[in-house]
Amino acid sequence: MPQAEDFYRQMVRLRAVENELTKLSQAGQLRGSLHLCQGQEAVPAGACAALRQDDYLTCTYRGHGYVLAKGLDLDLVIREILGKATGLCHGKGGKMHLFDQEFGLLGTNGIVGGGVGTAVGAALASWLDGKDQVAMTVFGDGTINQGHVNECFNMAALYKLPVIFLCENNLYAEMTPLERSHGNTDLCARVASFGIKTDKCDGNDPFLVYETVSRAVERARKSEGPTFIEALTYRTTGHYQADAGTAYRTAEEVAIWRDKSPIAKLEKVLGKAAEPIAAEEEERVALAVQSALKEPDPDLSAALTEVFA
Amino acid sequence: MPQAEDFYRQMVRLRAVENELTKLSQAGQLRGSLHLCQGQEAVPAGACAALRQDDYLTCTYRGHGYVLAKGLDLDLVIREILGKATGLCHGKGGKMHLFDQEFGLLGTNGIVGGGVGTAVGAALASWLDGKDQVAMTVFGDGTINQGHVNECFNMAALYKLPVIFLCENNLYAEMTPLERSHGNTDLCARVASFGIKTDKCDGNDPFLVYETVSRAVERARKSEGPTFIEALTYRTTGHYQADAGTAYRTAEEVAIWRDKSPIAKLEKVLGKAAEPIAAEEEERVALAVQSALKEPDPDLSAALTEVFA
Amino acid sequence: MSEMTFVQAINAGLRQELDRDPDVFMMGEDIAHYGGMFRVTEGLMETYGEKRILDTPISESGFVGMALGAALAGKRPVAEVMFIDFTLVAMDQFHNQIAKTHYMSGGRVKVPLTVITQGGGYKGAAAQHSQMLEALFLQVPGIKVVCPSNPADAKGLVAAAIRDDNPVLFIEHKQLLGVKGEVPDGEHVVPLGKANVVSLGTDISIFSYSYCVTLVQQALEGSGVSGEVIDLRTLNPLDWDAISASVKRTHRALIVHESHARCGVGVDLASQIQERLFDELDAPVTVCAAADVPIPFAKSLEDIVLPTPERIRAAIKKVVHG
Amino acid sequence: MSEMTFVQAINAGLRQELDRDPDVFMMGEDIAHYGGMFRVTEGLMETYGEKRILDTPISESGFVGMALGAALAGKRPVAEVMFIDFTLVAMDQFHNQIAKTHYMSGGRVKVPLTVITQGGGYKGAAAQHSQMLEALFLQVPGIKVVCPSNPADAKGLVAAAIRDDNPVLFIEHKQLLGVKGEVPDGEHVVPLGKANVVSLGTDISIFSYSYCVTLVQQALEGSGVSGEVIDLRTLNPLDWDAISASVKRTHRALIVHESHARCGVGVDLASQIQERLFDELDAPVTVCAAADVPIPFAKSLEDIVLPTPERIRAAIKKVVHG
Ligand SMILES: Cc1ncc(C[n+]2csc(CCOP(=O)(O)OP(=O)(O)O)c2C)c(N)n1
Ligand SMILES: Cc1ncc(C[n+]2csc(CCOP(=O)(O)OP(=O)(O)O)c2C)c(N)n1
Ligand SMILES: [Mg+2]
Ligand SMILES: [Mg+2]
Repeated sequence: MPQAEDFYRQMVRLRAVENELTKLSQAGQLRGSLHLCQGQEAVPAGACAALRQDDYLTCTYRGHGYVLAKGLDLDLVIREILGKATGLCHGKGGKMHLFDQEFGLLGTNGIVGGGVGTAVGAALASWLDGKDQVAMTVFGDGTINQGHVNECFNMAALYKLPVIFLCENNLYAEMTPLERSHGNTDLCARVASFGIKTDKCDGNDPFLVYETVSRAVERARKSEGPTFIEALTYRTTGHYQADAGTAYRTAEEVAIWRDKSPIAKLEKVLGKAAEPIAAEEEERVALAVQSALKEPDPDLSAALTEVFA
Repeated sequence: MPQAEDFYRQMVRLRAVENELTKLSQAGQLRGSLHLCQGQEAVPAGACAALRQDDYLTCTYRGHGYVLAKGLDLDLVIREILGKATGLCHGKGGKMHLFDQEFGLLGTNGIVGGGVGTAVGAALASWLDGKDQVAMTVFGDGTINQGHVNECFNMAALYKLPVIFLCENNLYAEMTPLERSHGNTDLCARVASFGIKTDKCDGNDPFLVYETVSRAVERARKSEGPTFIEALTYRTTGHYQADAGTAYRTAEEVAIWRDKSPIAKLEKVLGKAAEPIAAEEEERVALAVQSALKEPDPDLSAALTEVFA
Repeated sequence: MSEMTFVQAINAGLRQELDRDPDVFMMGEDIAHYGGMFRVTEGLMETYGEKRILDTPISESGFVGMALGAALAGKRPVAEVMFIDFTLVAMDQFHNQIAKTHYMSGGRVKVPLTVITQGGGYKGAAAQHSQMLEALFLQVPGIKVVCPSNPADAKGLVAAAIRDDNPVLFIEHKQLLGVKGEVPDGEHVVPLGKANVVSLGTDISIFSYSYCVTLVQQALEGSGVSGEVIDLRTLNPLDWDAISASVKRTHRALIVHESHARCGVGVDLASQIQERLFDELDAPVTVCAAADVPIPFAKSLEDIVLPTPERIRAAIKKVVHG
Repeated sequence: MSEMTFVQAINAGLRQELDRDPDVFMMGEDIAHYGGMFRVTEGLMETYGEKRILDTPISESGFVGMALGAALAGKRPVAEVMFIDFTLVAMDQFHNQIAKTHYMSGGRVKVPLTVITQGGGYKGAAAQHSQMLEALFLQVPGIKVVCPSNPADAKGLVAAAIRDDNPVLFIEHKQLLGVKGEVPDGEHVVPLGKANVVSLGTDISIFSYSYCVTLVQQALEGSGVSGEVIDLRTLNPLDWDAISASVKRTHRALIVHESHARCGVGVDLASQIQERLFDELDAPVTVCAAADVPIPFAKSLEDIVLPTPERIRAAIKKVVHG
């Protein structure tokens, strides 16, 4: 059972990564879109703590928090995000396409819902082989409206697969609020109808996320089938670097949620113990970024290889 | 309110069409697959009676019953099924691709769930223009597992569109029974979760189908939103001409449902009044087929035109 | 004439058609209240209301299918798919439904719908957000495909797409969105199926479209080659007359595009040109396109995979000098 | 050697691989309890159990995606998509996920999965059940594409597909399913990427694959033309060595396939041949393919749209005699 310090460390590491990447992005040193998850850090921190290294994971463009919490090497990830030859995927993937089988990471993804089938398929593999590995797939509230995901819900229920659907309900899909995209905003009800057990938790409390995911993992390991978890949370920044996040939400709403930020909350709990952890993580991340920047760009010869194994 | 005679006439016409087409198919005079709906005739007969001519309709490969009950010209339809130049679609479509805007028919379809978006879009058009036309789309129990259809459920609920989802639950998708393809076999529960009103009826009773669809039509015309209807029925023949329908179902099961056949049931109700109607329809259909066979094949010059309007 | 960006020009074209025909309406993700991820629909909801400019859930297959239904019911839908990469989740609706409906109905039914979308690389958006997939829409017949290269064409072609009684896919390029140009004020329609001769030349005909037209011009600058640059604008229908007239003038042809080479627009044109104009050719028709690999993230790699002025110049030299 | 049908040969190839490697398993609609709509998987569930031969719901996007996940988790999935027309509902999984994963991962992750499917016309199955869509899988790089033309190849290529560490799309043709031929008993593997010289000839090289190989042979019969017929077998990777060797022998080339011409395999080969072997050619490389219209239902129309021995013979004559 992880302690407050552990969750705090995960979350400040993630926050530090985002702060560094934001600086790079603003300085024009980062290619592509940067999808931040500030305010949502408790979900990856809590959820990944409930998984084993050999459990499978797929997540979204907003997936770097999970990737780090799952145990991937910080330096390899940062170098990949910077498109370096020595990055996790040799600069070919970028931050929306991180893979590391050693840690069960079967992909972050640029397509809404695109990695859900992958996770259910990994769970199928585990089920076929009678293993106790589980698969977790992470996505947002808006993703439930993508057809592929619904097909996967049904098959997970049908075969009783060891898969956990972790839905970060941050109330918005890009700039569109739940009420303007869901005929029924009760996400658990939507998914329960497939014959899937559902659960819900405060996504800004890493302990509750951890407990809820742990229950689902236990069920899955005991072949009791899939669980859908709705973790209620909020991103306090915009959808991505070019969105201030203010055009479609009131300042009050954002302020209320900023107060509920899991990092701030744990800081109160930890008191003076927090600061050295934060300082350590910030330094470590800053170092990772500085050293990554010095890494070589991929060699041109690499561009045309590795289409096929 | 249609009478027993009217429903009976629709159903024996449909049965006659299927019998004639089966003969042609066996004689090698019919191209492509022939998806029969014997045993299910009460659903098209009852449902289409609840619609106006200007209401929209999309249905499946098993759609000829709807097409006829919606009012399309028998001769044009038969000629199209035979691939004749004078057929409804000049021989280009075939029976899986029938269109007739005059009767609101926006397509039978060869893709499972493929026409559901079309119907919801027609309902959207009606909603945008403040008209009272409704759209109905017909599909089977297995189709609920197709992602596209789930996307459409949500949007119909979200915009409260005047659309009726008519699901013929005949317990099988091709040769696969419901229990082996649905994590939750309660179809109404699946769809209700989208925020759609659901209703259920004995699909072998045209009066009940008529009443149920009529209620849904009324709701839709009054802008009260979509309805999903599960009509429980059974096809007593195979999925298509090459399937005897016996490899995956017991003889007992088929026999029980044969007894529940809506045509046989109405014959009992109508007594002697039935026979002349049946004779009339059989003659009319036989005539339509005989005359259609004499129609010219499409001219070669037509093959390359009408890709674009 | 007014100077405006590519995005503003499309916005103007959309307004022109929304004003002109009450049956035109739009649907897509974040297009209404937010004004569109790339601002193409900015302000439209405020003018035309939130029914005519309709925000949708993340359900491309669903709403592209609904566009078909609305078109069959008499409307002129314009659906936006935010990235062309996302059309792949709606491919059945595009290819099995939309593309085939007019033909399958024996011409009885018209499908006046437009899908506007945005594609292309050079920005580090990586493999799932950098594609140009126009060739996928050419292999299966039934959808017109438009790829404007400048703001004026963008306005005029989007208008023509909406007025057309057929399905049209209108593809913006992410590198062009902010590019400025002179755009005609008032009603402006550029007919589909007509190529544009960007510059006359005598040494070589270079056929291109979308952002690559810009790259081709950069490649020619200072190269000493007199290149005839033809902006195809519409890929289906193709302006074969313009293509063959140019080849007959220069006797050498190069096709430049950003999408992959295999089964792409380049080989399609190259094959047609050599098959129909074999005796006119002084050199093999050549294709300069993306390498047949997914689009990599790192800049050093993306620059090797996608056409650049340097690579295009090398191809030009090869065709001209052998 | 035993005589068996194309379908039985695939079945034998599947059994060979299911026996050989416990990680091989299958999923698809009606493949297990029923034995497959076209009997390709007949009896497999009885031998291997209903987990290894798994019936799925009508959820192609879902189960093709699951095949990817299972492959990444160490299995060798073989998914069946009943008609190639239905791959369109799963296109995001094919193109954005499956095709790109190995490359995007920088080669860290392998994707050993096979999708078997069935396509083609000539049977009045109309526009949504008659397509050959192989070109759609060539435009986006990352998936190997195999189109066997006879039972022996069908067995050996399906085995090679399953053993390959990459995604492979294996396309049967509905006209070939019942065709009989001699098939090697025991282990039989035909390597991917190797074309087959069906007949040597001196007048013209004819490149084809799938059912059209049969049509090409019929077209040549009694034509008086000495045609070198090359069955490509694998469309990605292409056997360029075999192609160029043949063209260098005959100096004339025709590509025959059933899918549409635009951005198809024919123009792809034609373009590559003329670009690389321009000086070897005595005549334009020619493509004989489906007309660019949806496949019509009526026989009289389908026969005009699709290649027939007559149309192929006319194309051969044109290439040989100009
Ligand atoms: C198929 C597809 N459609 C649209 C997009 C563009 N897009 C990226 S993120 C996003 C919103 C997703 O919302 P949600 O599921 O709530 O996740 P969140 O970003 O809020 O975590 C959209 C529409 C996409 N990437 N893929
Ligand atoms: C996308 C797609 N996948 C598979 C098929 C093949 N197919 C045709 S009918 C059918 C079964 C449909 O079952 P159901 O929805 O219950 O309708 P029913 O035929 O029983 O009326 C299948 C799988 C198809 N036509 N389209
Ligand atoms: Mg969200
Ligand atoms: Mg059914």
